[in-house]
Amino acid sequence: MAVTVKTPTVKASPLDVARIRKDFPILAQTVRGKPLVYLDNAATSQKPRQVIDAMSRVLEEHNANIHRGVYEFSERTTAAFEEARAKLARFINAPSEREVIFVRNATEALNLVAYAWGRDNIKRGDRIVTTVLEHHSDFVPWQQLATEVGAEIAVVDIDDDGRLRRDQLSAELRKGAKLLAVTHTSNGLGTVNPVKEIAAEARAAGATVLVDVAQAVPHTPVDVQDLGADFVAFSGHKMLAPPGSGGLWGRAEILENMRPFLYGGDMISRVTVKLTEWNELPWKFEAGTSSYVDAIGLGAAVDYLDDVGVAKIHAHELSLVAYLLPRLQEIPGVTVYGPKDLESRVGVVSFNIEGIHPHDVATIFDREGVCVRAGHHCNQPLMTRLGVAATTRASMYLYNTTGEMDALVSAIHAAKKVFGV
Amino acid sequence: MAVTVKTPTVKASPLDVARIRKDFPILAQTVRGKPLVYLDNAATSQKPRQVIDAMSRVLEEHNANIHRGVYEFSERTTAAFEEARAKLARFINAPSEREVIFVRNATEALNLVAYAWGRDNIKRGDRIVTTVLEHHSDFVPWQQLATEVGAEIAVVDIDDDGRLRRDQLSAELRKGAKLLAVTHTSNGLGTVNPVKEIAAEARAAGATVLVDVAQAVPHTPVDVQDLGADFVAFSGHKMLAPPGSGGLWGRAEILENMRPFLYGGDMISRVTVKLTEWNELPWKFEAGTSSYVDAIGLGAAVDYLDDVGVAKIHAHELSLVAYLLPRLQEIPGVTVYGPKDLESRVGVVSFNIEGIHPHDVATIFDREGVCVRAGHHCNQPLMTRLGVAATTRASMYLYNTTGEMDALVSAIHAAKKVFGV
Amino acid sequence: MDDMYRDYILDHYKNPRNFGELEGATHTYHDSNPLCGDEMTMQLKIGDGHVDDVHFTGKGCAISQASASILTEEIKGKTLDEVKAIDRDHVLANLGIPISPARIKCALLGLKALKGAAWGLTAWPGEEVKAK
Amino acid sequence: MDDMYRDYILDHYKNPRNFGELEGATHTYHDSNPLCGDEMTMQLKIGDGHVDDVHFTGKGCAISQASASILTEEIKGKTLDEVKAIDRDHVLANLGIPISPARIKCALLGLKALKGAAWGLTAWPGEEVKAK
Ligand SMILES: Cc1ncc(COP(=O)(O)O)c(C=O)c1O
Ligand SMILES: Cc1ncc(COP(=O)(O)O)c(C=O)c1O
Repeated sequence: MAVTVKTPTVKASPLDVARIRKDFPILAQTVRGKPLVYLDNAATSQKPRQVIDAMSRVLEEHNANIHRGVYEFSERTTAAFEEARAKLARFINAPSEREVIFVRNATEALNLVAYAWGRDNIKRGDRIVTTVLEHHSDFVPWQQLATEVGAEIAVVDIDDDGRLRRDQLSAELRKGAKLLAVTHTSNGLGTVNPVKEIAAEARAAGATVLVDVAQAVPHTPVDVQDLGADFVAFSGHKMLAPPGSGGLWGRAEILENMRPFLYGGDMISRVTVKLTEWNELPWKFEAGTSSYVDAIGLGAAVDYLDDVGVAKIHAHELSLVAYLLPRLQEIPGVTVYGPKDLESRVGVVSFNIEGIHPHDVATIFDREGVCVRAGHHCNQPLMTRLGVAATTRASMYLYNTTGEMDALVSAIHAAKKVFGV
Repeated sequence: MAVTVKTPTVKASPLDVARIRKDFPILAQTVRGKPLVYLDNAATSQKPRQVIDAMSRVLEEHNANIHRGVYEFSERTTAAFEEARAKLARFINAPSEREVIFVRNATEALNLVAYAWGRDNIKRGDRIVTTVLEHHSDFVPWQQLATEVGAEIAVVDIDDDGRLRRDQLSAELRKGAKLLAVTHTSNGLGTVNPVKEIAAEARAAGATVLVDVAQAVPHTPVDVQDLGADFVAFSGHKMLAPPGSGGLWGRAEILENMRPFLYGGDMISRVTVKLTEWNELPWKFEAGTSSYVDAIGLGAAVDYLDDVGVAKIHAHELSLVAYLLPRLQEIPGVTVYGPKDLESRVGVVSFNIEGIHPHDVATIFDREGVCVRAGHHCNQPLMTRLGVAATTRASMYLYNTTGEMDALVSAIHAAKKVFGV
Repeated sequence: MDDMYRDYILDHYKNPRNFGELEGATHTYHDSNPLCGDEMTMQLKIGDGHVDDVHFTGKGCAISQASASILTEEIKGKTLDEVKAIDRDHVLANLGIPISPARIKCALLGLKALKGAAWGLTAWPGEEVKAK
Repeated sequence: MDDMYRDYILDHYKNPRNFGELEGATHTYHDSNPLCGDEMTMQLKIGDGHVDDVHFTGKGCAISQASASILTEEIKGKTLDEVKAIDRDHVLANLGIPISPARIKCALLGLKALKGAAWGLTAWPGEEVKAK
């Protein structure tokens, strides 16, 4: 558990955070009279003016249902919606827009794969390999599918530093696996898995590879072609876009051979009383009226992220982690979980204060204007592995500052004072 | 096919439409230099300032992920989200908020029932009764389920006036049915089915009753307890709310005994590697981060509709239909489909002009600033029944005026002139 | 009045050229646009690598019918390779009217059916969505 | 400094009253709040319709532990009917601190476990969401 970063060696952030913060109206708010210190970005991000305006603009200027209207407003809204898809495809370097499906959130994307691919491809006796780092949304669908069809599920462990046990993973893959479902970046610990290597190994072992990139796409450059996955799933609301937007990317060959998921509306090409034919990709998987305002908001968010540069955002987050970690570790009674260095991680820092329950921590933080998450982070298997019921988690994004790291540290001292620990 | 309403007997609308129109920013727009005449409300409605503002307000003032945050913003957003649910529950007179599940749209609601209730309750040889009036979203899920499990599907016909064949329906129910899936209001013809009587009959015959109220809730008062259904499904975007919002209502006893649909996030109570326990109603069916901004928009839309009064909106729409129908029927070559009187209908008028394909009609209308839908309206079995490939559909809402009906009539004359028919 | 529904478009719609069954057709392809219910069958009689004759049948909007009718006039006598080389831009230019995005599929249905016939297809292989 | 974490709350948290296994318990109920990982077991010894003794065990946040501790002090000697009649408002009032919506479940976990025990439940029947 070496601490490789000390305060003086912090690399400067490449971002002009002061300018960025002006784009986020909510950051001007106060909480109980104190400036808002928003450090719950792994739960959801805040939204820039540009995204909020893009959404209002649709509703005020050319709102109409998409794809089927033979009039100008419908055509404009359809164009904006499909343009958002194109932006998203470029953002993750998808080979084709046809492979990018709009969903409500990562959870829906993962369940879509479980229902529409899993039920036809995972059979009795098949093995699904996954990890103890998974968010419930990338674990429970597989657990339930396995139970339903009689498949087996193998859960790969982490080491004490919060890194995936590659030896265990390899052993499990060697035993044979139909599917590897693995998170790119842990929402509980901030660990970034070596997904490219893992995916190659899994595919060589004959497994289909699904990567949960919900915590990756907002914070680090993600290139699905380079990654070598078969499916990736993510949520818009964690990347400056509104809740209700998100994406599933899948290889065209696989998507084409899958049955649909939800039935009705745009996903249909022709219906007779006896038989239905499906629409082409990607619409085959988009049933009913899409959340087109949210999707257009996601397009605007991608523009914003592209402008700032995701690699720079990652460097900025690491500069905050580098600033924060040594300060946290100086405080008696504070335990930090997961990686203690800057190697392969994002701006998520999970910790506990001895003698204070995370919920009490978060309540006291709140009165200091500091918003963090306290709980199991939809990571109960991971909490069990760590031997805790819950942690307090601070998670950063492009608009956070070192001053806010100081506020977090002060809030910890405040909590310790209240509890006399 | 009696025309019971003539121009002079039009009842005055109870609405102050001029005042209402001021609330809808988009209605001030022009299309190709002409005032916007938006008559595609059955596809989606426009949104009042109050709804757009309610959405921006969340994002600018207290955005945070809901249900799990131990800080003020999360609590405020959670409260606004659950308040929207309470409003929606009151709006459809649900016995309890626990029975109201937020979904993306009616299509998702219907598929939720097909997956989570249907797969456990419809078995080989069981019968599903539905109708030729159904939207694809209330037909294809049942068709696919029936194919998957080996159940039988019976499709009840309409008479030449677009009214459901009650005799056929009774006969089908007498043969036994596990499920009746029936639309309350036809999006293709505007027919309102006598759902209360039908539901009673079906329940007496032992069927579970699902009612597609997507075209009903926005336009007529709907009381789920009075209706006597087991499930109802609807979309927010057709009732002044943003796309991405919608509702499924179901009886608590049934919902409690159902397996979940999507897995992950809020729908979970406890996860171990072996086993998962589900959250209580309604959250058991709300996986992942909800579209809480859209849902809060739906709450604001319900407030707006409540303020105006849905019964008055219905009366207003009928006044427009009463004004329009005789004028349409005076035009040589125009055929109106569905009911020609004001009895049990809403403001949907489907028609064709002899010698002009509906797509050409809609294109010419568009240049006149008149937005209508041309196509099969996701109603292909109905189109087949009517013996047409497509129709042109004008559908009205609270902000439409008799002046706009005149614009529609003028647009028809313009189209006829272009085509020389 | 009209940019789009010009006289020649309406004329092709009302009096489609080369309309009806083609006896002795060597290549036939049927396609449809379920969105608007348009149906189209293209039939070619190919001899010595040339289009000796072409007919189409179908029903649909003015745009799809006129576009198909114009296309049949153009290709008579062309070589099969020339027919295979016709692209969407050419068809749209030939139509000579502004086509909005929602109507593109109407305007191209004839071409799609023609290509299906020329390539001797029985079902359409790919899809029309442009790759990135 | 504190509205919420008053001295007596922290005292009950750090030195919970009636904490530990209750020998000879006649009624036992275990409950939990999976959201925060809180666990709570309430044990009653009922003789002649009265609470002769009560103990609780568990772990959790200051609010849930203090609330349970205060509750155990209050009910000793009460009749079973009196225990069954205690409602959430009473518990919240007794806690004497402002409880935000997110913490309500913490504050009421002890009551829930107590009611489960008093009613002789083995699993919680309904749910806490208020009907309309
Ligand atoms: C009767 C009916 N049911 C279901 C739907 C599907 O609605 P959505 O596309 O919002 O899922 C519609 C919308 O056209 C409808 O009119
Ligand atoms: C790694 C990971 N996967 C999946 C999810 C689920 O995201 P959503 O709630 O948007 O579906 C989250 C969100 O917390 C996450 O962090």
